[in-house]
Amino acid sequence: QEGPTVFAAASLTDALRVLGQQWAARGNPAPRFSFAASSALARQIEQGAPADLFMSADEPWMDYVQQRNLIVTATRVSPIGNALVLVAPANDARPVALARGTDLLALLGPNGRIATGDPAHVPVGRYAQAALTWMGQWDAVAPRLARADNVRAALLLVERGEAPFGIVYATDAAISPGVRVAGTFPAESHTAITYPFALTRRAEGNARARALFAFLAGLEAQPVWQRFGFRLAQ
Amino acid sequence: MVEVALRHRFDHPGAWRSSRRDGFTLDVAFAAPPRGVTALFGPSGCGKSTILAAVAGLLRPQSGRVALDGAVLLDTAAGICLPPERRRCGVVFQDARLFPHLSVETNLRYGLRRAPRDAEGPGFEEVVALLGIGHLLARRPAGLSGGERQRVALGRALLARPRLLLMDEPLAALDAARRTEVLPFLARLRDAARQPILYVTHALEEVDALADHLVLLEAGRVLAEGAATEIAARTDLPLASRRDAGVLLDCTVLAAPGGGLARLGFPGGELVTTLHPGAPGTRLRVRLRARDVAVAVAEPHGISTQNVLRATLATITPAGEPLEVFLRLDVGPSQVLARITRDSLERLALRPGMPVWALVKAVTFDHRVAAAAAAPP
Amino acid sequence: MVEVALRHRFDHPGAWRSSRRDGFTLDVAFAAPPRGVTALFGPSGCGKSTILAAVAGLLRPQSGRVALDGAVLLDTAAGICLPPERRRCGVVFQDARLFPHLSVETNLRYGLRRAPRDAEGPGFEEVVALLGIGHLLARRPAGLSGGERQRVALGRALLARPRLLLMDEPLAALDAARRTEVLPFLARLRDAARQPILYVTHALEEVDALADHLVLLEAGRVLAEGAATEIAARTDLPLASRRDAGVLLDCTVLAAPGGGLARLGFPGGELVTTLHPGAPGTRLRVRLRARDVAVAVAEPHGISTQNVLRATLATITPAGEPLEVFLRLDVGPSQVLARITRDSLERLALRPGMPVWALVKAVTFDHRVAAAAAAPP
Amino acid sequence: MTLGLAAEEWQAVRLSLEVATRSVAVSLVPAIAIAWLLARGRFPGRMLLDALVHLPLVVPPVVVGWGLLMLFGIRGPIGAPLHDWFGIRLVFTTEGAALATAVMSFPLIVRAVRLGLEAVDPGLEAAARTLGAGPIDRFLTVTLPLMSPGILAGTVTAFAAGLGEFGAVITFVSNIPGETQTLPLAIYSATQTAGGEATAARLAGISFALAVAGLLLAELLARRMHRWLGRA
Amino acid sequence: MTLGLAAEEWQAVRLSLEVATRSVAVSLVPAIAIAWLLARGRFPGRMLLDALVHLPLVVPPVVVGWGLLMLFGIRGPIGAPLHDWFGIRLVFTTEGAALATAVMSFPLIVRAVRLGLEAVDPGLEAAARTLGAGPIDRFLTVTLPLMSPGILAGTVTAFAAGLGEFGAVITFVSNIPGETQTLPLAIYSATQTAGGEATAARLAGISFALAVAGLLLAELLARRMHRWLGRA
Ligand SMILES: Nc1ncnc2c1ncn2[C@@H]1O[C@H](COP(=O)(O)OP(=O)(O)OP(=O)(O)O)[C@@H](O)[C@H]1O
Ligand SMILES: Nc1ncnc2c1ncn2[C@@H]1O[C@H](COP(=O)(O)OP(=O)(O)OP(=O)(O)O)[C@@H](O)[C@H]1O
Ligand SMILES: [Mg+2]
Ligand SMILES: [Mg+2]
Repeated sequence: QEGPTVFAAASLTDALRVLGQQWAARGNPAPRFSFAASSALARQIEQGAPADLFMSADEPWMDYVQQRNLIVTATRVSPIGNALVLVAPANDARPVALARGTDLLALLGPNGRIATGDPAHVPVGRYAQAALTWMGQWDAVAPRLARADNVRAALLLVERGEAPFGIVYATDAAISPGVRVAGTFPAESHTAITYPFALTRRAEGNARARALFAFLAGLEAQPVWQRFGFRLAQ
Repeated sequence: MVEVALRHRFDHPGAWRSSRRDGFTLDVAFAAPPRGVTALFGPSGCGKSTILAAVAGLLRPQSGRVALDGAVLLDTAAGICLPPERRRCGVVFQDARLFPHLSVETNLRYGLRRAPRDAEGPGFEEVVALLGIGHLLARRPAGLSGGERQRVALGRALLARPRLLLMDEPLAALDAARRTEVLPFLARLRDAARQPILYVTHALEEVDALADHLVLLEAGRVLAEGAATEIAARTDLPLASRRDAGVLLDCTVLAAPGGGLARLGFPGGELVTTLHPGAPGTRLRVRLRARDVAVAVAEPHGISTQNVLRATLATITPAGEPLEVFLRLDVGPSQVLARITRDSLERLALRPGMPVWALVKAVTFDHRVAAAAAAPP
Repeated sequence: MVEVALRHRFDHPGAWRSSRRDGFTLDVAFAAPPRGVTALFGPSGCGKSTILAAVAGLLRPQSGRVALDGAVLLDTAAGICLPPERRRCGVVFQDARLFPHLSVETNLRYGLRRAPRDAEGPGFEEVVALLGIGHLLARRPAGLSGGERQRVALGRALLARPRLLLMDEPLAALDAARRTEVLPFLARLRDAARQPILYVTHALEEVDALADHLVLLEAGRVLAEGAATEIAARTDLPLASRRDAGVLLDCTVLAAPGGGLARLGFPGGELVTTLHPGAPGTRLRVRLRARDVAVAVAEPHGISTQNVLRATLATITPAGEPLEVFLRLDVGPSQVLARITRDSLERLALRPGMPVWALVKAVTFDHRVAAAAAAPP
Repeated sequence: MTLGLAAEEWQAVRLSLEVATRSVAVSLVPAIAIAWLLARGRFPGRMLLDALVHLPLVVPPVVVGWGLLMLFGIRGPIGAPLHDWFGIRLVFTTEGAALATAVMSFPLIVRAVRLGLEAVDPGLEAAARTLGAGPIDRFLTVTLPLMSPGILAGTVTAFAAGLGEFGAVITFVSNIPGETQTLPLAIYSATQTAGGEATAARLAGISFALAVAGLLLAELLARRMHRWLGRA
Repeated sequence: MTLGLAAEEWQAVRLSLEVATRSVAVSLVPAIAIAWLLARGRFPGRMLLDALVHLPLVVPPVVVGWGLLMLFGIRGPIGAPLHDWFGIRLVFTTEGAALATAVMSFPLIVRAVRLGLEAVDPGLEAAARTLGAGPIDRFLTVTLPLMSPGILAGTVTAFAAGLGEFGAVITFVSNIPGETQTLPLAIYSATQTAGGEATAARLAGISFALAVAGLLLAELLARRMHRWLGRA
């Protein structure tokens, strides 16, 4: 019995693995996941990928597929969200107040860098850019960014002590033993971090896919999302 | 009948930045008789291999014509140039060129399998027996000695049932011992072959042992062409300046050499030799080197030299070396060359027309070459 | 003095899965005199190159000892094995092995630059002049003919100022014309070299032209060793069964051959020849092939043969061929071999001790080899 | 015997072997043809072809995957007719993974095959001609067997590279377990998981072991081959 | 003359050339040494060394980058002493990008150099020995010049591959414009942006042109070299 295929942003990997098992444990066919960058997934869906559900790490890529009429617009929801945090290596515990005007450059020292996703295309980088701009630090800090390919890579740079700070999602910070949260960016510093889910066009008439979608976006999944540090949408 | 006429030029660009442009021009025309071996003889670099390549179709000459028994293989004027695979010229290369990944037997059968159904020629077993390679069939070429390798190459070419056999110095890569080993097989093949053979060499002993017809080449041109015996007897060619110059005598074995000396008859006389030329009636060609022939104006006695032939001194010609001359001696209808010093010429007051005795030792002949040259009656 | 004693075994695993294990065992010991050329002579595969490689240090034999004027290069018993680069053996390989990326001059200087400061030897210009390669210095090896290449290889080895020169068939890769071209240079080098030379060959004419000392090899063993003239005169060796067997005569030019025949003196007699051996006093070795010597029991007259030497028949020995015998003739203190038929032996009733005349044509000698063999007085 | 691997991970190993094998299988014949053209051909666009063959080496794998997606996606100029007329879909299938892998390893295989071809003595081909073998005949019976060491070397390199191909595959066919999730993609997924380093290292070890096995096998084969060709 | 490229993109081109060049420069000597060991050495671990050299080909580039970070990061067993004693830092630097590129192209360069070495006639080395040249002397004066066609081939392949190296670089040194943002990273960035296709294609075209130029240059050099070695 083939379960529905879920194209999901790589940052949802841990939580979705658990949710998939729960779903299967209820006697449903196990869903198949394809984890990759949201951008790659969006493009693949455009090229006819056999995705039944798309779970993006940011809204613009969901907009991209929606504009191309590849999803069932009515199903689009953003049930979970995340917070943006500044992390530091676990052994270097100094809280940082993240407010307008905080002089991050001074904290970085002469050579230190802030590891985060590439603002050009990685969602976490885009949120980081917005937050730093809000703080008035963007111009100063931009040349000091270590632009990673994805959140985990950015996290790794902090864990290994290469960068004294990193800007990642709260979820990633929570499960990494190597880092400690130095501060959380105020919600108003960036647009809300949300994970849009939608049913794709090809799954429009697929009852199983709809059921899974309902499960993942619904109440039953909420404890798991929370366990992995995601915030629930108000 | 093999008609060959070729013109081709290689340009040698010379070293980098050098403006010197030397090259090599081949310009030859000759005809080989429809049976027997035609030797292309000449020094290294005179164009022998180039001719063979053009006949086989492996090189396309700038202009030329090659015809075999009237069938045109190449005619640049008419725009005809058959590819090698449709020329049916069996080639034996200097370096054997056996297929290393195939067994000896598969190598041998390679051409056979691709020969036209109706092509005539010796069968597989026949060729294997002829060349004495039965014990090698299962082996790989890499394990063969040089001599064995060339024998297999001969067999492979022959089994392709060619209309023409081309051999490019098949013995040159072998040392003296191996050459001696393969030469008799070549001779057997010459006798068994029903097609003409073009044989490239720069070794005189191979010409002696094998060639019926000779094309003498130098620097891309034909110096002389004709029956091997005729060419050998000429003193106006570069051949004559070799120390081993001399006539080729076509002989027939007269007496069976059962323990005794072999008596070879030639038109006009007999030679006693220590050769082992086979049964009476066997035909055999021997080189009688001019330097090995002495002349006497009175019949000598009490001398070990066993062949004392009555002859008439026909002509006296220079012999390349300033101190030496060739004497052309008529021995009946045959001609013999003798190389003597000008000193002796004057001492004995030799003049054309004089009757003389030609002295030839019985031990003077080359056993290896003669053995190969012997053809059954 | 070069002392060589070697034992080495090559195992040939044979074809895959074949249980046949044949191999080759080398077991030789010989000593070469401290000056002059010692030729290692033998058929293909007898182990000549293996010996040279072991002496040069390119092969480590299973056991053996090599010493050069008392200096030990190899002694497996004592655990001594100098690497090739410290043996100072100049090697001339069959295939020249010039460095293709270096000019001729840089090739020549390669060894020179690495030779010890205090090593003696001919200078660069001297060697270049000796070998006639001055016009090649700027060229690349790839553009050279085979003969030129070998001359450069000779120069390179010589300029490394070796204590011993090793040459492995330096002429084998060349055709007859090129061989003739290089042979005189080798002879010059032999005369110029101050160190012993081990010279590997399977060509008798090279032995004739160059060798002072001869080591005769067969199947990995030494058959005979001694002065080249002594070995050549023996009739009990495989050498004697060659058609060109005969003695080597050490001669001195007596008369300047200004337009006339050259008179060569040897102990006990004189030979008149058409050779051009250089000024009177020049020393020269010639091969007098046994088959070119006839004998007479009465002095012959009116014959073109110019050398009629008084001799005494010393011994009669078999000559390999059943119908032939060797006569060993004493010509004064020298010995000459004659090959005649048993038939003539009986006809002339030849017995040891008989006085005879040995007949040798003046044109019988090999000009090329003799030219190379000539050493200045 | 699970070696501590999840079923999904075993699947990735199997799939990787399958993808690497299939990629080598599909690229071998074109690689031989192109190597032949590059080594023997004398035509104007030879250098350009040479450069094109190197293209996948020069641009990042992700871009290759992206290019493939554009070409072979069901809206692409090749993918659309393939899908509409023959019902063939490459994107998001094992076949597609093999295609992406094949494209990426193509320069490596062509290079090795070409070296093998250049080592073939043209004299032997000439000999075959004089024995009556036409072009295809002599290619199959002489050239091909003699260039087999080069083909083997190319196969091994391509196979090894195929086991590690990541960027082009994930971009072209996505990361679907059992379908397109090869070992490198599984490794990637593991690194995206908290504490996945151990899994990633284990999977990388398996990758390495497979490659070593392939190299060993190739070495043995090469020896046998050299003996077969009498070059031992 | 901007060819419609932003300054940042020009920087990426320059940086790519620099990284590819430096990566070839650092890997050439070790590659020659290892090729020599693999071709000539007779030691027990030869097969293992061969496999290790192939490792970067076999595992995904991201894993290589991750491994490099573990080793050469400032907490890594090599990176820590480098940083503490010599003040050398590889992560986030151009040098680091070159290192990652070098590691990735190492198997390619070793393979080509090894083929070049195997084509050297040992007889010429023996000749050099008899002329008094010791091991290093003859390696430098004979072996090295004669294997130069293989070295050239390896250099070109490595250079081309270096222009395209992505996964290992971005993981090890991340993407810092002007420091580590090479062409492939710029291309990748562009492809990950909706509507970035044109930029990506333009940058890929530049990449391709650079590689073609490199190949052409190499072809010319190779011809000259073959003439120099008398193999023309
Ligand atoms: N492909 C070629 N390009 C340029 N020159 C060539 C080529 N092939 C042969 N030549 C030249 O043509 C001339 C004749 O060569 P060919 O091989 O026919 O001589 P050959 O008589 O067979 O000599 P050998 O006895 O040495 O084999 C030589 O000067 C050679 O350098
Ligand atoms: N490396 C080797 N491994 C196995 N056998 C060898 C090796 N080198 C030489 N042989 C064998 O040793 C024997 C002697 O070889 P060698 O090369 O010394 O002969 P050679 O007298 O120089 O012959 P040629 O005149 O043909 O050069 C041959 O049977 C040869 O096959
Ligand atoms: Mg030729
Ligand atoms: Mg030898």
